[in-house]
Amino acid sequence: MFPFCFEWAWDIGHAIFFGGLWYAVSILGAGMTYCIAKAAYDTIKDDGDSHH
Amino acid sequence: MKIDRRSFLGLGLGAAAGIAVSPVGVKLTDDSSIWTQNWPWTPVPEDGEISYENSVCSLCPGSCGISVRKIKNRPVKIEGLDEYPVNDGGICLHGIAGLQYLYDPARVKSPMRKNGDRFEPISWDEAISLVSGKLADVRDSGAPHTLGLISGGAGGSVTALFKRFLDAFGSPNVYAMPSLEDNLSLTAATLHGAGNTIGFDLENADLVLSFGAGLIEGWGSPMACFKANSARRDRHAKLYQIEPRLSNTAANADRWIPIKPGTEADLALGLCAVLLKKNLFTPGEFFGGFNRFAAVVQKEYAPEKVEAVTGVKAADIEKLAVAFAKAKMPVAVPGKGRGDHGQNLKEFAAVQTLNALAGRLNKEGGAFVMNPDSYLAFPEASMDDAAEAGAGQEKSVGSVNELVDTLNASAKPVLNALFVYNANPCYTLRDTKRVKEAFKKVPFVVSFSSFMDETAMASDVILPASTFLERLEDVPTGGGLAKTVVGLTRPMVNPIFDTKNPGDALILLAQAMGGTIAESCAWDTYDECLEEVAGDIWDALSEDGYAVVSEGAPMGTPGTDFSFLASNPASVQAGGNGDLLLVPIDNIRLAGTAPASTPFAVKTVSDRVLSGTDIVVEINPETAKGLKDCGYAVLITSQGKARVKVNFNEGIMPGVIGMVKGLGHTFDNPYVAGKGVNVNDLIGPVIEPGSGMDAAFGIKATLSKA
Amino acid sequence: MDSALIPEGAKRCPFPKFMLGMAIVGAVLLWGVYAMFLCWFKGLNQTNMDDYYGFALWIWADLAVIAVGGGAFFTGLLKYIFKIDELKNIINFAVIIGFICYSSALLILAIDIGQPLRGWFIFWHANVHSMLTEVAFCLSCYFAVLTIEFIPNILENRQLNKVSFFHHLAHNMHGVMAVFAATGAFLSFFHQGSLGGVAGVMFGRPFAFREHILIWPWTFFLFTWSAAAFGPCFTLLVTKITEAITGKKLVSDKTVNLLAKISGWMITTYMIAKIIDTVYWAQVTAPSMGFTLDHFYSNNAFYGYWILFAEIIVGGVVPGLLLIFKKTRENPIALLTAITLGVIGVCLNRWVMVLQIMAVPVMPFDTWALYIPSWQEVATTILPVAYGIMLIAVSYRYLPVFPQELELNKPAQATE
Amino acid sequence: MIQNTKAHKFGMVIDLDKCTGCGSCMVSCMAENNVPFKEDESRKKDSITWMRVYKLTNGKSFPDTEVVYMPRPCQHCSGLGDHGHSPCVSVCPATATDYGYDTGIVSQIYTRCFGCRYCMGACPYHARYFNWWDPTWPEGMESYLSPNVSPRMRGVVEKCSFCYHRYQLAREKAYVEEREIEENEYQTACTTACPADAIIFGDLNNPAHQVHQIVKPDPHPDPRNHKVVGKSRNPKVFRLLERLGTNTKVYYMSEREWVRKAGDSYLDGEWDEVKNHHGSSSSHG
Repeated sequence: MFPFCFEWAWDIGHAIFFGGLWYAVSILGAGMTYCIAKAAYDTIKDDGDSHH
Repeated sequence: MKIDRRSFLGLGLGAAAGIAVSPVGVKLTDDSSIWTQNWPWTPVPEDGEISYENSVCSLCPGSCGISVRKIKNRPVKIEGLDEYPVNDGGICLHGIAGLQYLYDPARVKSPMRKNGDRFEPISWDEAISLVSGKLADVRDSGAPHTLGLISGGAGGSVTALFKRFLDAFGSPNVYAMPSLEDNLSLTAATLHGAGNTIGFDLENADLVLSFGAGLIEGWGSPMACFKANSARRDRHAKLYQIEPRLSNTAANADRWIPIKPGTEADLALGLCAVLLKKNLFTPGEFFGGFNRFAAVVQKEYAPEKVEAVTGVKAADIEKLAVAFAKAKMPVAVPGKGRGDHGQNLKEFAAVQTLNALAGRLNKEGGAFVMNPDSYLAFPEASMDDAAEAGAGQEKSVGSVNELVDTLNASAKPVLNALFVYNANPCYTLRDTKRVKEAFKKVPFVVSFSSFMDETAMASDVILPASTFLERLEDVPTGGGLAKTVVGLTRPMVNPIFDTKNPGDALILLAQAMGGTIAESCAWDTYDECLEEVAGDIWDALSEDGYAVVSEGAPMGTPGTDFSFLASNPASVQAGGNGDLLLVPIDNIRLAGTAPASTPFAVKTVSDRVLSGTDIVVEINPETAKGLKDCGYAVLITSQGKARVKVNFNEGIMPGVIGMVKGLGHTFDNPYVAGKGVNVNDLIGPVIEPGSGMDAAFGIKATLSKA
Repeated sequence: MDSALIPEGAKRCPFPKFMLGMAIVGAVLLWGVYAMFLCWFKGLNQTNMDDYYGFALWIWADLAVIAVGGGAFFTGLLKYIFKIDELKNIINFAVIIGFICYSSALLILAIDIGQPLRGWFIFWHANVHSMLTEVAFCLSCYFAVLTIEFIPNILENRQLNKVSFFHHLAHNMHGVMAVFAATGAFLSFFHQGSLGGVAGVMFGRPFAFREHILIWPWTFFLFTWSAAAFGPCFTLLVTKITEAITGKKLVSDKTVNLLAKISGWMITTYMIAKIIDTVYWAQVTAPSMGFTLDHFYSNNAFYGYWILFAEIIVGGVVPGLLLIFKKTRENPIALLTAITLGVIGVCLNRWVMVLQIMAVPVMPFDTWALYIPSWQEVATTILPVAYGIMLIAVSYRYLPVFPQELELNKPAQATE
Repeated sequence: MIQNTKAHKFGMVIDLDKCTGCGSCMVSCMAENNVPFKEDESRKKDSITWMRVYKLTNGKSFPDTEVVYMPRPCQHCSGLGDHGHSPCVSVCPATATDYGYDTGIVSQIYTRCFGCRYCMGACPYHARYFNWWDPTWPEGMESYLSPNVSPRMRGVVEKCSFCYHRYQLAREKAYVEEREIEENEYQTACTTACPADAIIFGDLNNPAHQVHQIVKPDPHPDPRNHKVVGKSRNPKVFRLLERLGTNTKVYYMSEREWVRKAGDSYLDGEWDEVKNHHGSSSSHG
């Protein structure tokens, strides 16, 4: 799973498999982070507005 | 501050995130895999220095050399001992599994006394005084000859010590369980004069004509036979197997000659007839009415007649006889299966006569008529009047089977006390009900068993024996081997439980009895006794672990007495009634006699032999009307009935039912006992007149849908 | 009583009635949970699996639910990537069904393995050459995707949506849903495929083995294809069942027919590929290993040619044809028959690719091995069904799952 | 991974004409490898026997019936094209079973296995066994367990290892004495136990070893089936399910044609064309 697990090898198999995997995982991570961050931002913005 | 929904929510999310990123989860996950790798109930064997020690296995008369691997003096594995004169590295599964006997759930852990119908542990002192007391009574009652002994596995100084004890006590009533060894001695005595036995030089024979001898089913000295049989191919020697069933031996043989069960003697005599008729025999020192014999066999055992009886084609009989006569180094071997139970003297004699006529006596690759003068040198036993009187007495009967019948027959006890050593007659002898009855007729039975087996349970006191891994003992090779090797069984570990070498138990008894009996057994320990009586071979034993007593063809050619066969004794017929014939099968993976099999051995048994707790019997599909393969059926003989499963086997003669020996034990060992039925419950003995052998090769039976 | 949680204007059965229903299904669920704990604490000796049947009922259930759960990724793909907007009316429900199927699959795997506490080794010590590794990774990742796709629907609950943060979160997630859907489709393609690969790569098992393209056996593509083809059938079937139970029309016929049509064409094309694969395997692959087709379908008490026929014709060709023709597709009975047969067909295919593989003897002297699951296996297999029913019930009751519900049931509203 | 020139390739040849079906190999294996036992071991489909002896018959009826016993340890497949991708190793998701390129032995790491049983499904020889139960021994009996092989825990797969621990011991000894290990130094428990001397074990890569001399493995792919490598050039020797391309390292030997035929599946008439074909070299001319 990680380069420091001993069965890890820098071969084509690992490159493709984990390349694809980490790619997908990072997209999901990034996407969710964006949504949550944006939601938090919007929420605070609303507050600002509501004080007027 | 006021906690409104939003900040509460914030806290919640924060906490969740915090735990998520903290190492707690990772740590627990990591630990979990470690827990699963050392459950407390998964044993972790202690490591240490590896060492090997040699000994000899005494589980069967084979007496194979073994090498025991130890870790810090803890035995962990038994293996065959290379270059040992009997087995040269080969070893059977029972020997390998030997360590399981040490911790067998059914082991007798200390001396026991029967109280009502259950046993209670007692100390050795109690046990010895109890037994010696009882024996004293028997002796003082003026009937010392009413002490009996039933022992299994002839030979060895422990058995000899038992006999010596009975001599000094004043009883001739020593009985041995049926064994190939004894059957061969009786045959030799009948044909070649008393004191002899017969060995078969399988290692060198170029044609082995086996009359059902299970050479790879545990016949004789099993591993020696395995080795000889396996070397056969490289020597371009042949094995012809005459048997109603395609046993492993038959399957491994160069030729399988199916024959109707129990007619082996007829075929052997038929072959003799051909040899005589075609004048293919080698004249020798034949007496006791050789001509009468020649006339009788050629008249009564002409090929056509024999074909009618045995089912072997007359033409094949002639060819076979010629092939046997023409072979360079042929030998004929008797003893169906393991050659112990269900045998008859007529067959043994007929087969050995075949060897005699072919001029194979005391020839390389032939049949050796050996005179194994005992290597044991006991000092003169000191006898008092009672002993002298007893020694004069005649044995009550000839064989152990006759003994059982006599015990049952007579109203007043024939025996007042009985020793049972290294035998399990209540399981092994035919019609076990009859045997258990007989044991009830004996007021005081002392068992020297290591395990709480059927016979131990039928006894009044148990003086538990240490197993072969816990004691010192000399073990000579038994039945049918062309050489005599005495091996030394050495203790590989101190007794696990409160048990003793039966020799030591006997010496303690003798001391307790006092008088001449004590004088006759005046040793402190059995080990000391062995060292003395083993005499000139002791050095060899203690240094090499074994001593070869006799080897190679004996000098000269012995005479052959034909009077027994010339009288044309009747062939034994199967008893009971039914359209089928039930025959017991010897299976190398199951012990048929004492001790019972190990869990490992039972584990290897095919599901076509044992299925759950059901025994599976073999029949030819042709015979199986209305029955289903693997289906249930009811097997009925005059002795009893059993629910069995059926295994269609093309390799068994139509009309015959094959049932394996060694199952149906009833003692307390869930891995071995309570599985299947004991074939000896279903077969009754048929005593052959004269020899006293239980000649029941099978019994008539019926098999019907359950 | 719980009206505050029920979507605006929607009509739901009385709370007690709802709870009664839940209690009944819950009982079944508990039975399954009990069996599950038996398997965890006493070990897999609770099952009737043996060394011939290392893969059995559970693995079939696993493959089956994932296959029928394929509706989620495929509908998502069509909706978000191919912009077939009509499908927005059923996408929520498709996602929920997918969520149920995949969570069940993961649970079943957790029960099935001999050392559940070591389950994570499949990730940590991953062997990239094993199809099962691929399955594990894609499965869990795609489950994450489904969760992400499910969350907005949950947040749209009347009360939750009042929380400004949740409101925004839901809104933003909708905004980038296409990205998630795309990733989901990518992951699904691979785990559906690798599930097929699990069987196809077993070159020691002539019944399972198939020719390869690069590292992928035919079964890899067939599984993905069949999941995409039959998944929507299951989505539709469950929709129909839900409509029957609630007595409401929840999805417009337009949407249903559209999805049915797509499914129909997918099934038909899949069946063509499947038939080619079967013929090639029967005529070339298996014979090259010394096996005739007869060997796989004779000399045993259960597996005969009937199962091949049932899978390919009854559960494949028939529903395919029924769905591609407008006339039959728009006939309610024919439609229902088609989607039902389709679901059965794909489940049968997964059964064959798991259990029949184990049953067929390979060594010439070996024998057919048949097996009957223990009650523990059956209970743990029914467990997800009960769980699914409950989750659907709760979601339907408290979440705006069906956008068209209100408009389709106007008259009912009016009478109130 | 590259196979270095000095790599061993341990294998076995079993003479089925000598095998007596006595079961010594089975028990020797159990005793050597701490294999557990249950009260009922007659259900062979959940009975752990790394070495199992099958009974084959020629299917003829009495009295022409013939029987032969076939011991079946793990076949230690080298996999398609001999690249070490044996059916089980290639499918194990957690690298719990591995192919030793220096020995040709397929190992099993019990503490790594999480019990998915995929390897068992992939193995056509049923050489792999699952611990459905916790291994337990009758009171006291665990004192005979050997420290050289760790007892397994419930829920993991186990199988024959060609007594790998014996190889390790021999190798250490040889290493200390700065020499190669001798043929007789590393022998499996079943080999040493066999009273019929039916099992011969050694290094298939070493021409000096008996197993090599009997098998005469063909290093080239079989021209008839390129998945197959290491086919025996000895007409009496065959492998189990050789056509699948598992490339096992356990060879069998018999004089009897029906026995050799029973080792694989053949379409009608196929046997007669292949029975006299033994590896590429022998097929030339």
